[in-house]
Amino acid sequence: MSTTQMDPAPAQSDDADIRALLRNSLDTVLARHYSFEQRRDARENEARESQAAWAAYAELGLLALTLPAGHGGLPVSLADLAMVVEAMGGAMVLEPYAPAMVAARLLSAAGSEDQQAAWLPAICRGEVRVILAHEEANGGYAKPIAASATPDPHGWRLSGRKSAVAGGDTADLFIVSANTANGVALFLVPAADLAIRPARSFDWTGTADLMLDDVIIPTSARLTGGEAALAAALDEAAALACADAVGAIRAANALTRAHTSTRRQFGRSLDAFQVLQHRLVDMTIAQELAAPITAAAIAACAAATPAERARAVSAAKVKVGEAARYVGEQCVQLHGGMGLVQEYPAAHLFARLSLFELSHGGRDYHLERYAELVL
Amino acid sequence: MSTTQMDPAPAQSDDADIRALLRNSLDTVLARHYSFEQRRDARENEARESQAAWAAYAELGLLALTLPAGHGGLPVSLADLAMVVEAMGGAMVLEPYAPAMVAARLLSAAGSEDQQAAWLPAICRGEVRVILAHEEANGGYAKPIAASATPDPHGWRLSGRKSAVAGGDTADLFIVSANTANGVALFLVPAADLAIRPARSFDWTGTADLMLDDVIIPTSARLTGGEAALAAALDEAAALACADAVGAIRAANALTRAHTSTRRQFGRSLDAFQVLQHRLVDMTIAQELAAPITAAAIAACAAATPAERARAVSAAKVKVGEAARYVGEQCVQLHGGMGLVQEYPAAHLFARLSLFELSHGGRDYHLERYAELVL
Amino acid sequence: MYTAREQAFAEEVRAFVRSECSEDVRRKVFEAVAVTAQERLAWHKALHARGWAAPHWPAEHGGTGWSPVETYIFSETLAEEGAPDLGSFGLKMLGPTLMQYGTPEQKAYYLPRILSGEDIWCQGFSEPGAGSDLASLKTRAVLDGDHWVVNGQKMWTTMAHESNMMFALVRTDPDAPKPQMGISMLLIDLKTPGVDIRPIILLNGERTTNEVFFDNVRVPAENLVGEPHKGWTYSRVVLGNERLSIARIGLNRRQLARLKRIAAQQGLTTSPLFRARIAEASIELDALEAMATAMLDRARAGVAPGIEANMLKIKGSELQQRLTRLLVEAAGRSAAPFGPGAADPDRPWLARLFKSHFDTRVVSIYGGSNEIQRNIIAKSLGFGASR
Amino acid sequence: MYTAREQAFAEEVRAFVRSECSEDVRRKVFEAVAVTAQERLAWHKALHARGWAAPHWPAEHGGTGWSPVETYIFSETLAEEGAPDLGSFGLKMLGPTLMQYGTPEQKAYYLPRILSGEDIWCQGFSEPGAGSDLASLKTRAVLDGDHWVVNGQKMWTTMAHESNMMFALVRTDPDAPKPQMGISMLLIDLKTPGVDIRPIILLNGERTTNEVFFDNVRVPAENLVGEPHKGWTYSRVVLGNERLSIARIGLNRRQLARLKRIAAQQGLTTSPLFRARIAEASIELDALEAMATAMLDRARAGVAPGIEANMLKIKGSELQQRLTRLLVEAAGRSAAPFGPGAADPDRPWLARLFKSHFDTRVVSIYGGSNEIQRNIIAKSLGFGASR
Repeated sequence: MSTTQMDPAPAQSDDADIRALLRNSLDTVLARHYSFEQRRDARENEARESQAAWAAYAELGLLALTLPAGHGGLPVSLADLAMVVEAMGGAMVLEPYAPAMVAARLLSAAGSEDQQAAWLPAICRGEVRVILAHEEANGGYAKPIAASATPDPHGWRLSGRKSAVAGGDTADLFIVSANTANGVALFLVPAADLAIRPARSFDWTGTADLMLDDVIIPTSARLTGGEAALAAALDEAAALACADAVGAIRAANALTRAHTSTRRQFGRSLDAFQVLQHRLVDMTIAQELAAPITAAAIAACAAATPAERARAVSAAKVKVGEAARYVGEQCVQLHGGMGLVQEYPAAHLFARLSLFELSHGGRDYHLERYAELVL
Repeated sequence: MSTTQMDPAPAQSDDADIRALLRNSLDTVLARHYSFEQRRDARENEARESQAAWAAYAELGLLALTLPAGHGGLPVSLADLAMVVEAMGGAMVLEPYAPAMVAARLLSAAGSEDQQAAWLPAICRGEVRVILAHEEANGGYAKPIAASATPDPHGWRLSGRKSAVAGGDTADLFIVSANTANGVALFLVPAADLAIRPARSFDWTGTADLMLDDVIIPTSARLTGGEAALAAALDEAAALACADAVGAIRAANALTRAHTSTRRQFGRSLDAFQVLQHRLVDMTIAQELAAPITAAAIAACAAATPAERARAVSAAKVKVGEAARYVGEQCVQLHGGMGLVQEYPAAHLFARLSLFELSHGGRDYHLERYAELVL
Repeated sequence: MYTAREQAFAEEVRAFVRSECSEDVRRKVFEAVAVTAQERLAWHKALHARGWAAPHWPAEHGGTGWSPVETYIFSETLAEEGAPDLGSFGLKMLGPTLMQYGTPEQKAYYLPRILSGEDIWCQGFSEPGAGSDLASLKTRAVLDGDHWVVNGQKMWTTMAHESNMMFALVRTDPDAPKPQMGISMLLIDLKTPGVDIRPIILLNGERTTNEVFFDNVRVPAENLVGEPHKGWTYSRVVLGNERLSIARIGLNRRQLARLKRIAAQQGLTTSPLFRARIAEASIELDALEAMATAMLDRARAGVAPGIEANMLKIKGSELQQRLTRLLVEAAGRSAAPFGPGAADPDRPWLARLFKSHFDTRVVSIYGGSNEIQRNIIAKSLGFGASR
Repeated sequence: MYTAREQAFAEEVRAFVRSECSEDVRRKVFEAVAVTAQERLAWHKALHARGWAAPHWPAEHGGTGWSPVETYIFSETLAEEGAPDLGSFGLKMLGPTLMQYGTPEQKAYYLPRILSGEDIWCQGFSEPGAGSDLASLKTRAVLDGDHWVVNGQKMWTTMAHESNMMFALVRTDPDAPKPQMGISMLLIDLKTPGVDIRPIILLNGERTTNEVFFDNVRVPAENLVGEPHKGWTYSRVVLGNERLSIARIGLNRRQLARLKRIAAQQGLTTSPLFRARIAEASIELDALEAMATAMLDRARAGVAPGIEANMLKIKGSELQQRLTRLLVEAAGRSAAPFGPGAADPDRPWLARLFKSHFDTRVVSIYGGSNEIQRNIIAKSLGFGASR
């Protein structure tokens, strides 16, 4: 028996009404801004994302979810936020919604009252986009980081590199993790102060490498919270990424079912072949296992001890990773050539699910962390 | 490209005529002594094996294969011996044929001329059964062994335990590995001098634990060869076990195909269902991959450097292990309840293949050894 | 996953098992040693005395009136604590079926006897040529006056030799337009002349299942359940029960704990590869538990389990097999010596590992093989239905 | 696996590649960078000059007269050494088919042009509704005087945009009793009016495949291969060629070497779990190589490859996919930035890993998907044939 208590419900919301309301507005905005064709057009116009979409998220209050009411936030539960992220995963949105929400939540958890007051209202309004820059090269998800912060007459001097930061290409503000003499600390750094190498990821979302070449920042840029807050944010980021992947898995399954029920071979629909029927069943089972363990990880992020949280998140990352791999690969396989082309969603879902597997620590990292916790 | 040169053929034989001859006599003796019913009867009469069968092996010269002609042996190639072992695996013979041959070969490789002259002729005639006792408890296949040999006024004093020694219950003579001050050495010890706890393995073959409680043996009992000869023997034992498993895999596939082609469900033979057809195909592929990599391991045991031999044997053990697991499990699964009963071969094949996986080092041991050699 | 109230309830159940089920018996269960019929009956009577023999039954029939969730907690806690399984045939399969379709006389007579353990039931469905494809069964029953005369053979009749009663499917109308339409369900006293129970011995030497032959066995007409020729429908109901516990979470938790214990004894908890294998299995169990919890949530809201129960059956059985395979792998070749007398006195549990490994092969076969489960799910999701 | 003589031959081939194929091009192949049509042609001409453009062809047609084993060694050594692939359509698929079924004029005209690289061929088999199920193809050809008039659409026509010729399956008898009986094979000059080649862009932005539309395209009657309506049979022959190299051992060895290199750069060769994954993939490759060797042994004895070639196709393609997945896993999230300009200057290979991962998804789809391969094997082994 897991010791995680999902009940009683978190004080703020978890309220069926709010959820239904959210879900409705979300469906509206995604329908308006995220048809597959619109997504392609946004991409082809060399915009990496739709500016209109981000504004619409702000308008609907999606950028304020779970943030403190005193700073313009809407204090719903993390599960509500996860529901939004899942829907965005299904629509394969290009904007870094989940990363921005993780960073905003980290700011509200680890920032001083002044720092929160300075940034959160603009974040909630969609005017400032904040992103956590933590991971470094060599796939070093949570390894000891190399970036350092040393005291300087004017404040702090940052050096090092941050690698493949999701949403880093369009961020206005970064929270940067760096080693100090007293452990890892977090710093607020405006994007304008940094050398940034923006790029497109293979799933079309934006990313960037950050070059911290002796950047000087004021003392006031340091967040109050440090290592513990960072650990919580990394786990939240992984759990929300699982929610995004669950959305993409559902979409991939729906797409594959639709294809196999209409496409005919040897005089029968593809889904009339027993081997493909069982494949589709296994894809469905993968989805039905991925969704609840993601919910458990989200619940643990909201309410559990750090060790319980780490265990639940690593379990979800491993299990959703398996599902992402299997469903992503089979979605392509069962589509045949059509599964590979740019003009059709299958390959895009495969790419998004592949990138999910590589992000927030791979399978081996989470297996080892989990083993450490249960053995 | 593997660097293993299977060609030119080993000097002694590898001769198609000898092979055909061997194969014929073998089929005859197995047909005479190893129907499934005879195997069961032998077992039910509380004999762990058929004495008649061992005598027949001796008569046919099977117990002399690959051993030096000067001591009563028949110098055919290791591949010929592997062919015999494979057939015995298919018939699920209960006698420890392969273990006895490995030990006899070790004696011929590591024994002095006197030791060979003293024992090999009787071994070839089937009068003395020799078995290598090496593995110790905790699944320690090739770990540093705990058994020790210390000099004693009368020769050597052996202490320690040997665990689950295949064929140890019916051996007349053991080759025991033990640590000395100068590394691992090998000792010839008559079974009568040891405390033995015989048992039946779950696949009905015989096994024994040996208690070496300060056994005193003469100086002359020590073999000339030591660690290198032991390593070669352990690799040979693993490679021949792969051959035995390939035989059992072939038998399991044949049995499953026969069953699924006759058993009917919902008005069709089981093998008319596409899912089961693909399952049977994958079982066949597993077999077709297991057989050649076993042949490569046998060839490496005959002719390669120790490192090449280790790599080839570990590769075979891993790959045949996968095949053994998959085919063994699916043989039971596709038979349904009939796959579990004592009166039918399926469960016996499953048991034999399960024991193969556990013996001669498990998957992890061989993966790690292989990685050490290629990385 | 439990509310505070549910947690308190689980603790009450746990305390009861620890005080009322002998330590000896529980240790047997933990170590996968077979429990005797007597030991099982003693535990049955202890539960009965507490009113907990059939918690999933409605109160009017001697059940507890518990919710599906409480029933789930109860059975999983029992499994975790090593209480022996009472068997499903009477309590979980026949009982609820009789409540729904039995005559008032059948209910009044049989239900209390199931509850008390006075009758022990077995299930006579499978036949030599009818396993997953029950509709092809051949055992016939012909009405002769006020008796049905039964001839034929059942197979894979688990525990028939420890039972006194069987509920059986028999063909009562050989001319029905579809094979499944001519089948009825009969309650058969196994002491009736003409019944011959013969053991089926499994590879491990155990007799847990049987062949049962019927040679002109006369069964009173009133022993037919419900209406004639509707046995097929009833059998679907019988097999559909016990769905909430189908993933065997408690049992799997127990096996996982056993695996960790043995891995530690074998020095394997420092092996990176073996640690990863344990972690994978444990994560799979967490995922199954999360899925089962979601099913419970729906059960709390009154939604009966659908195909997610079939999914849990598939994955739960696969996990049982994975865990018992890891058990033998942890032991390595030391797991070879088998059966009574073969045990290493220092590590007696070694000689029982293969039994667990072997026994779990059946869980992907019985109750509808995993292949059949996937067919059912595919059909239910409408695959291949568009022409 | 090679005899001494074969080993010496392999070394001769290796030396030739190293001296005649530009280092630049070979590096591109090693790093999975696309080779240009010009670069490929230059290598083609170098091989042709040496007489090695079509080693598997008989000497009378400009081949080498090598044994199947030598041909195998040749192609695997080329793959190991990073020589660009010349493409199969002309050299491996159409060429041997023409030798067997072509008219003397077709042989005399086309074979030398294939050999020299003057004609570059593509294959027009698949259509929007006919992929694995070729018999349902719809493109029609009607005889009008001494020309066939072709109308319809081909799809997934790999490299059509870099080819000047296509061998296509077209329906010439719409009333044939079975759909596969009314099909013929036509040789079509892609510059003929009415041919419209449109790109299919894959997710990675590459154009490797196309749609080809035919609008009243007039093809000379003498361009029909063999007999009319026998195209189905010829297509089986076309697809059956290239069977000895089907496991792609050389390509997989190259990818494995790349994986080890990148794992070392990423510091992963000390990770026990990643080491085990590399070992598993390497062992799989050893096993495939052993199986391919056994097939070669049979080829030496004159036995043509049977269903073991289908098995090698399945396992070889699965291994390609496993290796390229491990490549991206070794890089982790650093493999995210993609395409030209995205590369980390210190590790430019990072931005190409996903391309390899993505590209190999197709190898279990084309040339008969792995599902179709299993169907073929099942049929060949007689599964389901007993009624």
